[in-house]
Amino acid sequence: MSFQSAGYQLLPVLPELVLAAGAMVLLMIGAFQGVRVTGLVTALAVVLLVIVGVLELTLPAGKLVTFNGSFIVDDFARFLKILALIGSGATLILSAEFLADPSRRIFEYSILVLLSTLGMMVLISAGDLITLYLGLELMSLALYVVAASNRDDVKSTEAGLKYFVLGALSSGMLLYGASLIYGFTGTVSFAGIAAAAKTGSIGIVFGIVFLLAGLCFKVSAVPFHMWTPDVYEGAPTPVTAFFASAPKVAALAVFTRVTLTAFPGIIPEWQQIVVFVAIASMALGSFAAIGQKNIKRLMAYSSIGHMGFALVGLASGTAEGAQGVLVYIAIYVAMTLGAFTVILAMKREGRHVENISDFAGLSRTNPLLAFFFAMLLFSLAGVPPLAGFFGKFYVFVAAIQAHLFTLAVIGVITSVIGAYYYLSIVKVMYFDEQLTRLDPVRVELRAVLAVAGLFNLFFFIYPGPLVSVASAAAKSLF
Amino acid sequence: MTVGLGHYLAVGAILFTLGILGIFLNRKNIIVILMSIELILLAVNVNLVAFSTFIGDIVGQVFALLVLTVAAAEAAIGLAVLVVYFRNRGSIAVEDVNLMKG
Amino acid sequence: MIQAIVFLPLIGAVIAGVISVVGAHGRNPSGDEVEHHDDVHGHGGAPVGGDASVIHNPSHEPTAHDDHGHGHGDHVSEPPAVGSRAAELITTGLLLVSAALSWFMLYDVGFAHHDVRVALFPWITSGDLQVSWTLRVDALTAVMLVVVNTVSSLVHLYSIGYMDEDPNQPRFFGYLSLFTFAMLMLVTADNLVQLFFGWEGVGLASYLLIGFWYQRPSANAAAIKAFVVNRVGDFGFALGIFAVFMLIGSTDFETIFGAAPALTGKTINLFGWHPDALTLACLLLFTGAMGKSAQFLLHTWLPDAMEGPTPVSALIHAATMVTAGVFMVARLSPLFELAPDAQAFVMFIGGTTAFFAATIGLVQNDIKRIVAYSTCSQLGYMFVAMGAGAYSVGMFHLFTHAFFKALLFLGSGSVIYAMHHEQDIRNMGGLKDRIPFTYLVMVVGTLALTGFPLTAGYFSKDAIIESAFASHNPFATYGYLATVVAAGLTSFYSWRLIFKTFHGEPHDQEHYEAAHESPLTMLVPIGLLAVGSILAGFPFKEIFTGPHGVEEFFRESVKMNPHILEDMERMPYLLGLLPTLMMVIGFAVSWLFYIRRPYLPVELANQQPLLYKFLLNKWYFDELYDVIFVRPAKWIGRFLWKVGDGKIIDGLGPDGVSARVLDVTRSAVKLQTGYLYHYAFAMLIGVAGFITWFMFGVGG
Amino acid sequence: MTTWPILSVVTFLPTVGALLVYLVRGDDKAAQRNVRWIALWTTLVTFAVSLLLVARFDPTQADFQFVEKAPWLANAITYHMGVDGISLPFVILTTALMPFCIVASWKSVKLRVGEYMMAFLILETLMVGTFSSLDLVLFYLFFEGGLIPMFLIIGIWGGPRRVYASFKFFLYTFLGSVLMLLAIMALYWNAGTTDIPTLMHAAVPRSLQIWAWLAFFASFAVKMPMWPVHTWLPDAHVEAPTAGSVILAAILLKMGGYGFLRFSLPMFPLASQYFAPLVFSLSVIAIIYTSLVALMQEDMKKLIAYSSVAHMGFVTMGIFAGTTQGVAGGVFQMISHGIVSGALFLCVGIVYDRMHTREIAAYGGLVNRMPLYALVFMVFTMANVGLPGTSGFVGEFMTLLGTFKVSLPTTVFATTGVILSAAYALWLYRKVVFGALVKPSLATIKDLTFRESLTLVPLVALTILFGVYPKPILDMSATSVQQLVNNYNTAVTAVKAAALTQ
Amino acid sequence: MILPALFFYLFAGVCVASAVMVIVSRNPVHSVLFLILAFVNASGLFVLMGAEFLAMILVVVYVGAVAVLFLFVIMMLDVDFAELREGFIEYLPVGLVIGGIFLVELLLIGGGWVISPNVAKSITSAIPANVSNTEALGLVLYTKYIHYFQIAGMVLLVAMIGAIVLTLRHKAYVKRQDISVQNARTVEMVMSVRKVASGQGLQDADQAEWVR
Repeated sequence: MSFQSAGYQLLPVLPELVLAAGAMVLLMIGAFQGVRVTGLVTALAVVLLVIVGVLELTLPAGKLVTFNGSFIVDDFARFLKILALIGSGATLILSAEFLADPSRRIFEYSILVLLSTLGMMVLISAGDLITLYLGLELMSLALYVVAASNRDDVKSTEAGLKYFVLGALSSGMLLYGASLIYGFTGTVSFAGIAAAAKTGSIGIVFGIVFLLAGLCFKVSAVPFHMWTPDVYEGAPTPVTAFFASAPKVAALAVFTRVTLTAFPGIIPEWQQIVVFVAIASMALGSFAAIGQKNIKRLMAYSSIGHMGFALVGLASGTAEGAQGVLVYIAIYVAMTLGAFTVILAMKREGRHVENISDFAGLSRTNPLLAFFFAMLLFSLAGVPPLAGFFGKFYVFVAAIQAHLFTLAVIGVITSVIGAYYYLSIVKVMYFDEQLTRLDPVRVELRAVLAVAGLFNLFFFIYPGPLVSVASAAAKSLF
Repeated sequence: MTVGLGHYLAVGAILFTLGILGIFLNRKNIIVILMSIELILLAVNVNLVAFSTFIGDIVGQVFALLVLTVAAAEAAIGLAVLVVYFRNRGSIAVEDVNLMKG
Repeated sequence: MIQAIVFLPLIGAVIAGVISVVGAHGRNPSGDEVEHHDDVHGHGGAPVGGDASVIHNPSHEPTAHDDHGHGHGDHVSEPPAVGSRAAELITTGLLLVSAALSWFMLYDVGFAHHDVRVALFPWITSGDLQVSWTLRVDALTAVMLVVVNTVSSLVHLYSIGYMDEDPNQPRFFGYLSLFTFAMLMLVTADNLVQLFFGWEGVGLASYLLIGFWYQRPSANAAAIKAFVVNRVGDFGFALGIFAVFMLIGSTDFETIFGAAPALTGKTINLFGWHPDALTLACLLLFTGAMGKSAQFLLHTWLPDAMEGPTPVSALIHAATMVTAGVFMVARLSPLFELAPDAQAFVMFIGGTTAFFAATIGLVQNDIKRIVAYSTCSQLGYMFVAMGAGAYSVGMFHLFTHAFFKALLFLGSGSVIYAMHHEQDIRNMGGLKDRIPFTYLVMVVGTLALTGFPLTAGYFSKDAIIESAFASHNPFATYGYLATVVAAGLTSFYSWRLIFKTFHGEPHDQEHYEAAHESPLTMLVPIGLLAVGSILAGFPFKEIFTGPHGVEEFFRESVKMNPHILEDMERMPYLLGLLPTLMMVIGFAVSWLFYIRRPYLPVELANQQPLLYKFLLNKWYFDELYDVIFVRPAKWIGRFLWKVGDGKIIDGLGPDGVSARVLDVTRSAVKLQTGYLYHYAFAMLIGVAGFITWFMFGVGG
Repeated sequence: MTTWPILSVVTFLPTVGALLVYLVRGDDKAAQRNVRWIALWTTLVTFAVSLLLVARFDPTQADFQFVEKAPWLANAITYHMGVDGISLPFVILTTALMPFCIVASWKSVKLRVGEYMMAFLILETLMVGTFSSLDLVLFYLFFEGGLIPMFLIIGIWGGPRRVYASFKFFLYTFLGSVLMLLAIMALYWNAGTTDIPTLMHAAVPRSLQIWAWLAFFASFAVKMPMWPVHTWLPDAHVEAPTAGSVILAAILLKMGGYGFLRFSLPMFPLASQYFAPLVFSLSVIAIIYTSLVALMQEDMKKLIAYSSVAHMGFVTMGIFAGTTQGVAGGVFQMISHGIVSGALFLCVGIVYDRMHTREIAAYGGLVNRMPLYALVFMVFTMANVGLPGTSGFVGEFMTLLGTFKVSLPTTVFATTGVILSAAYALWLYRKVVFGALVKPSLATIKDLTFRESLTLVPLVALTILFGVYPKPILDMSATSVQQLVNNYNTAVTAVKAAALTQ
Repeated sequence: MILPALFFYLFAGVCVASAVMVIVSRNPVHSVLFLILAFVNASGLFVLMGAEFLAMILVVVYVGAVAVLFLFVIMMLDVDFAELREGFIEYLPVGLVIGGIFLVELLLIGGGWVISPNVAKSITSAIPANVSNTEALGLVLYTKYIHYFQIAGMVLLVAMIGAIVLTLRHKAYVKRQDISVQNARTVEMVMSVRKVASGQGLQDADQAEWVR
């Protein structure tokens, strides 16, 4: 199949092309048909994401490279792209209710999610700094907008504003780092950088610091996490669910790819940064979450903590570590989507409730929902035999193998502290007196919750596929 | 006194630092923060172009070009968000952007 | 046959227990009928419910019981339990069979030399630890079998009369038989662990029987005290078993005795101190004996144990259980013979106890307590003999003592029964006319106890004093003097009891008038014991104290000091008369004090208030233990609970950590100010920190 | 030998029961009854199947039996199940006690019966799995998984301070376990496998042994619990519902001891030997300290909880003595304590159901109205005291005997426990059961129901049976214990010999 | 030789000075104007470095579009300029310290830069000789780096959509022409004939569609 442009194979970017074209088609549909078709556009967007996912999986196996090495499709990219697509697709499904509200019938929402997903896919496949930057911006700009998409809500717009300002600052830093790396290695491609950066010259190290600062912002690792709680709280809940899932996948993917493929020669240098932010994230995520009353804010701290755990795997700098990161992020996405589904399902007399105290007695009023949520929370806490445990297991195994004992010990201790706040929610649901009943849960939420919940519950029975795929994906980086 | 790369990098560094200072010395107006970010991006561009010229590699300039493009887009989005925020809050004072905390 | 002897009481105990439980459960409503929807089991429902409604009157109401309640307060007024008669007859009958068999056994083993070893089934098997349930009967055991079963069957018989108005007779008889079974397991033990089983089993039975009247706080306290103090002894006993096992690798007596001679000179490292292994083991084992036999320092439980019904005191706290320690030392004589230091200690404790308990006995007023201290003192005698290496002599005294002390207790019980549970001798007096038979047997018992010539006690007690004199123990003289003095004291307090109870003027006219002789079921056992108190001495003198008789009778079952019996006979004649003299002096003084010049003791007490108080308060041992053990234990317990667990462990541990976590949480949350520039600031500080870190090369 | 995965069936049968319970709709009386019966039958059938294990178990073999192996996480981490003489008694103990727990909760649990039974059934799966898994990760899965149902049991059906107690329980044990998880990972990294039988024969370097031992110790010591990490236990016990306390005392605590036997001793013999003095000290402190504390308790359950700590002190002491009697005694003591303490908590539960208080001072003179109860309680009190003839004696005696050879001072101090245990146990008995019945609130208290008798009488029988004839358990574990002790001694002496030749 | 240097210092100096003014100006409008000045001078620097095309783009895009956009927004939002300086001093020391650290360290690495042999090797697209800067860029931008161009296009699309989504609002009181609605209008939709009983009026008047 000859499918070329400017001398480049276009086959590897076929899914992205389809996604971009599809997004524009949907944009046209929306633009001409107006807000009436919001539901249709959303549904088509989900279909589009499924098509893209299928396309991604039907691409020829092995490592596909195009655009002179700046776009890479390997097992790693495939794994994470599928994950990001799942996250985006689930988000769109979860958003259906949000978009059904007459005051918020904005079909562009789906388009923006699609374009953001496109950015993620570019980001995941990025093989050089420019692609990285462009993918990142494509993703982020859409996110800034969707964060503020509840434009009549002061919290939502404040969230968008904060996210934007800090995001812009972080991309400024990332760019500054990229410029330094470019200057000191003479190239922007990861392979070239890896060849040039055999030793940690101070310029490159500074470049890495700035670059990683930008990436840390996207994965909301401490101390670049400050936006997370506010944005999670302020943004509409489906958007928060989106923030917590797909962009994290993409950011972590590019984090992993950059560190492991562009700087394999200077692992000790960036390892220190990763170790520090991992520890800080785990600790802050655990500690600060305890004080929260708003469930979305709590989930923000929770995701900060979880990114810390994922970075533990990365800190080891090995294939096992990368595998750990992949397993972790996959399980994390499932857990987070499940948890946010529950949060979305928390409606009382048509109004969403967000305080943890609103969960009181959930186990009586809606036992199944409570059960799934409790299970997801235990999973987030990393209690076996739920899926969350396996995520932690793999990253810590990698850390132990890389002799990062201190990191591992601190990690497990913070996970215990973190367990406290998850337990607190379980406590509210199961031990406290019940409040009034909840509204019935919408069918699409039930579906997402069932998938995420059952995945968490039964992952331990047959973890083989995910683990082996993650293993293959991790190996493709080395 | 030849002007070498170092000089340009110094200009970049100073601009970058000023951009950073602008972000948190500013108390009252978010627009100035946006401008500070533009300064940071400018610093990046100075760096990129300087490196590009001195290494003799065109990629740096391509990069800078793209940064310019994206920065424009970013500015557009940023100002849009700002306008929406102003409509809700009636203020763009930095100090007022603290509805959510803790 | 031995199985029959040992297990018949158990069968009796189980039957009586079942009767007791079924009866008691039947009288008390089961929870079943309150559960209205108990569709699970068809059981219960209507009949029990009906029953409950009948007995729904507040049966807990403390009404003074005519017989047992007097002076002791609240006693449940209930009719005798259903099946009381059956329980009495079954247990007593089985015991009588057992007793008869054990006399036959004595003959068979002691004189026909048919030692028995019956392995029943394995118990604890682990590695080289092989313990099995085995019944072993040799001469030593046979003697004990006779003592235990005879006294026990008589006490059973006696109790039929004594306890006839108690509502809980089946339970009582169950306990008695259970005790007998445990005691029989103890004496037939073939290894230390089984011995320990019996040892603790009798402890349990003793605990249950002392606390038989569970409504009385004092009875409960006494029961617990008995058990716990015994446990102190068991602590040593258990360690002794461990030590023996470590040294020899077995707990079987045969193996131990076979291997013991090889162990002389071995040492054990104990906290850096290297005592002789055998001595240490013997001392530890002896600690157990001290507890069980209420020897000096661990004696405090015995007087309190008088809270139990009097037949119990007779059986357990006079004739059988308390002699278990003596039996144990005799059983382990092959070990003790190899540990002269331990023997010295045994004699020292024995002598001390003999003297010390006698001094307290002088001034007590509770009839049973006097007898109890007397028991304590007599046990001291036995240990003196053990320490001297004259094990058979000690056993002899054990044998005779069982008769006359049981007699004294049962006689006291008869007095108490007659006086409607009045136990204070100051409230008695002149009873000899009202209850002449009891008076008669009590005098017989007293004669035997004080060692009046030709009574049973005379032979055994004098033999002990002689053995103490004759032994080469470092404490031989001490033992001799203590026992001689104690003989005088014994005579004094024994006669004091008789005089104050049976002679003089009645002090409580009402009770005096009502006093009546006990029923036949009580008098027959007392009579039999009185006969025993006289006859148990002379016929058995040879086999217990004669060098050849002992050799012939005991054979391997005890390992005697080879020369002690011969040396005893070479004792100076006059010194041999000394105990008898002391007995006479004691009698004379007692007569003077309580018949001739009744004001003298009061004056004496007034002249020597300190001494009197000291003796009356039992040398202040209870107070001392309270101060040095009980209170500190409670205080430490509370301290460790409130401060140790509460403040320190929880305070520094979980609670403290969680409080610190919350502190951190608060500050972490405070960092999240909501201000954009602070957020940016954090990011910039982060980056600045990193680059500075690398700049100064710290990060490599 | 076995044609069907009997061990997995035993493990997962309760889960099937839990699913059946879940299928019962509604919360009315009929549904609750169905739920109870389903739960009871599930546990009974599980117990029956587990008896097949006993029947087919070959006690002469030291190796693992009924082994099942299937690929699972990775090549090195497999689904590997099996039992040997050390674990089988615990499996049986678990399956045997569960029906009692169900029956004990028959009436006392009226709220959320279905969830309650599900929690218990799932807990049973996890407990059986813990004792029969032969892979470290699998073990950890079951070991930790048990926290969730127990947390819910304490928290939902517990007493007034249940939140505090459940959190303390969960976080305390969780903290201990995650450290063990790290050690598991280190072992995995060292040996490339988490297969327990393989690891038991793999030589672990001494330095790793030390650290891994400490990490495992952190977990098991908390679970056990050993002094000074025992404070969660009294709280958890006091707040848990009766059956929860039973399970907690009877089985969950045993996981710690089982862990020592299964991991610490065989895998880290050198470290075990190195740390034995530490364990001895902690055990002795536990025995004396908690006994003294028990002496002063005002809450029945708390007293028994503290006594559990003391009794577990004997277990740890015996295990780390590393002698045949010590280890076998430790196993036996755990089984015995499982029966006895479980029964004691049942006893407390019985009066709690009637009076809704566990304060010792609120009782007194129960024997007047509850003679059968008094008898049963007496048997268990005596077993708790360690009276010969009850199962409590055998374990205590063997552990002390086994330790005497190794550390005399330890034994001396530990033996004082027999005095103190008598003091607190009898004091409790006296305050609750003996005395005159003067409290008006107790005037109408009822004796045991048929159902309650049904739960207690078999336990009485077992207590006495195992006291008089402990051979079934001792024989079951003897070969495995012997092998364990031999391997331990070989490893220790080999190092000593090596040290001498240097 | 001296002339480029002089120009460098001129441009750089003005650029930095106006950048300072951007952040310290009391009036945001002034800030924007200084920003424009900074950009113009930066483009001068670009010219000095030989990047003429970028210099032009900078002026066109930034000065012509972005800065004007800023200006518009400032005017539109009509903020109160009076209190601008408050709080400035408060954080100045900390800010200066952090800024100083950045500056010093960034300057240090700038000074430490040398063209290492590695760098020369890794160059992917050398600047072709004999070709103007604009042409050189044009040669690669639409061929070799076409994908950057495309992705940048998507970014701009997102910016467009985003700005519209956020700011475009259909206010209810503003009458709009909707041609399709107009075309679809039928008589039935707008007219209904009722029989009104005398004395009762139109009772369902407030339910009628046209009232709203």
